[in-house]
Amino acid sequence: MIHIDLTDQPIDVSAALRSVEADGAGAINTFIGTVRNKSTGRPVVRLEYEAYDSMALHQLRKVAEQAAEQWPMVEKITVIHRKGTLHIGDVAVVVAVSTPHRAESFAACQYIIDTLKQVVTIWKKEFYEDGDVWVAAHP
Amino acid sequence: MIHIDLTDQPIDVSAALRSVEADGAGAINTFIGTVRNKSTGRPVVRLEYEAYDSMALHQLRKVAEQAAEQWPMVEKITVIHRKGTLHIGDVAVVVAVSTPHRAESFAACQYIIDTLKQVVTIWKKEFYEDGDVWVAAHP
Amino acid sequence: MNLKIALFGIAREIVGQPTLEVSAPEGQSAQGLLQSLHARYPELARLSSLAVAVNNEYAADDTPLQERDEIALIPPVSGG
Amino acid sequence: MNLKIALFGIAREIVGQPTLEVSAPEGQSAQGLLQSLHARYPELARLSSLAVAVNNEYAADDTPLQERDEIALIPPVSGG
Repeated sequence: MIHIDLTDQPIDVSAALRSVEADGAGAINTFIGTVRNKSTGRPVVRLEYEAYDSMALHQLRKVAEQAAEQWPMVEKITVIHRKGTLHIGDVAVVVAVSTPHRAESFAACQYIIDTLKQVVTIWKKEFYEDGDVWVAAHP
Repeated sequence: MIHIDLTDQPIDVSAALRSVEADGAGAINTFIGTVRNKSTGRPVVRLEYEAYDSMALHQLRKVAEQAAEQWPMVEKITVIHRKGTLHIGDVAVVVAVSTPHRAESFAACQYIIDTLKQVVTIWKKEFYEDGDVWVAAHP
Repeated sequence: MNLKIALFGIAREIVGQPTLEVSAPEGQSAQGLLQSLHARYPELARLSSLAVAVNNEYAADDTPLQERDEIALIPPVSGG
Repeated sequence: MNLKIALFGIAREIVGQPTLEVSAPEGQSAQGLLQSLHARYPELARLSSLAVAVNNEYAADDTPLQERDEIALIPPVSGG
């Protein structure tokens, strides 16, 4: 069972965790990505996430489906990504995976966040005291 | 910063997550172990966890310290283990690790739960409709 | 044919608008579209990568584009 | 010397009580203690493993035990 969301509202991490609970699932692995106070040593003031919504949702679902296929014991997957303006400490992304045994929950969760970062059409702009940068845009 | 607890009260997962937040930590990996509805195919009615408290707390701290040493970028670690009577769906253990980058949060969290299961002096008795078993006691 | 292209992130900023209409020869490939856009907006060529998406999927270089396709330029993603 | 041994889980059930006092020769090793307990409680020998803990640390086979030590029998752990 896969739940995907892309939202401009604060992410409710507890609700995300509850959404993957299952009586047959003894293991839940969760990855939470938050806004750090610096990037490559430079103090970050805020971030803006822009999304190509329809493609991002489609690709997020594909990534979750690939994980469910690769680790067939997966019970439930929830992936929620934030967009809009974020500040230090705000939650940008939550991935939660429940499985009967723990190794698969770690592997599937890590696959999802690693692949998400490669393919999902979301762009992050970092704002510093003295400028801004689209992350990863240039070599 | 390491926080360890062994408790006979329900584990507050949200509080555990908040306890590892840090402005420099962009990544939080969390493992939650819950009581499954079956073990080796047999329906489980409830569990009882017994602990050798002083040694369990000492060993939990050692495991967390080993993780912090092996992954020096770790910001905060929280490990909470439940004891007493648990029912299906109850949270038995939470491990939460925050790091600046995500790979270390996965590796350290997995190290902690894997090692915890090998060395921490906590014993689980599973109760079925028709009997009970100390898990892993016999070959 | 006329292609309508959605732009995001730094590609949107380089072009200066969120969508772009271009006329292209019938059967224009994704790669061909990129080449014509690179010529028009040289800064696009300086990005780490620039992909073409067709109907919410990444397109191969030789994917032929059609007027009814939902086409987008995908600069290096940085979600998570 | 007299050793007081704390028992947990299935070891506690096999022995039938949560602590056990045994008299042992001075300098008795952890391994020596286990052997004498195996002789007295044969069911302990059927466990997947049985370790001795001294002052909250796992003891090596040749660790000498002392009267003031906090000693415990550790059957296979199953936390998590």
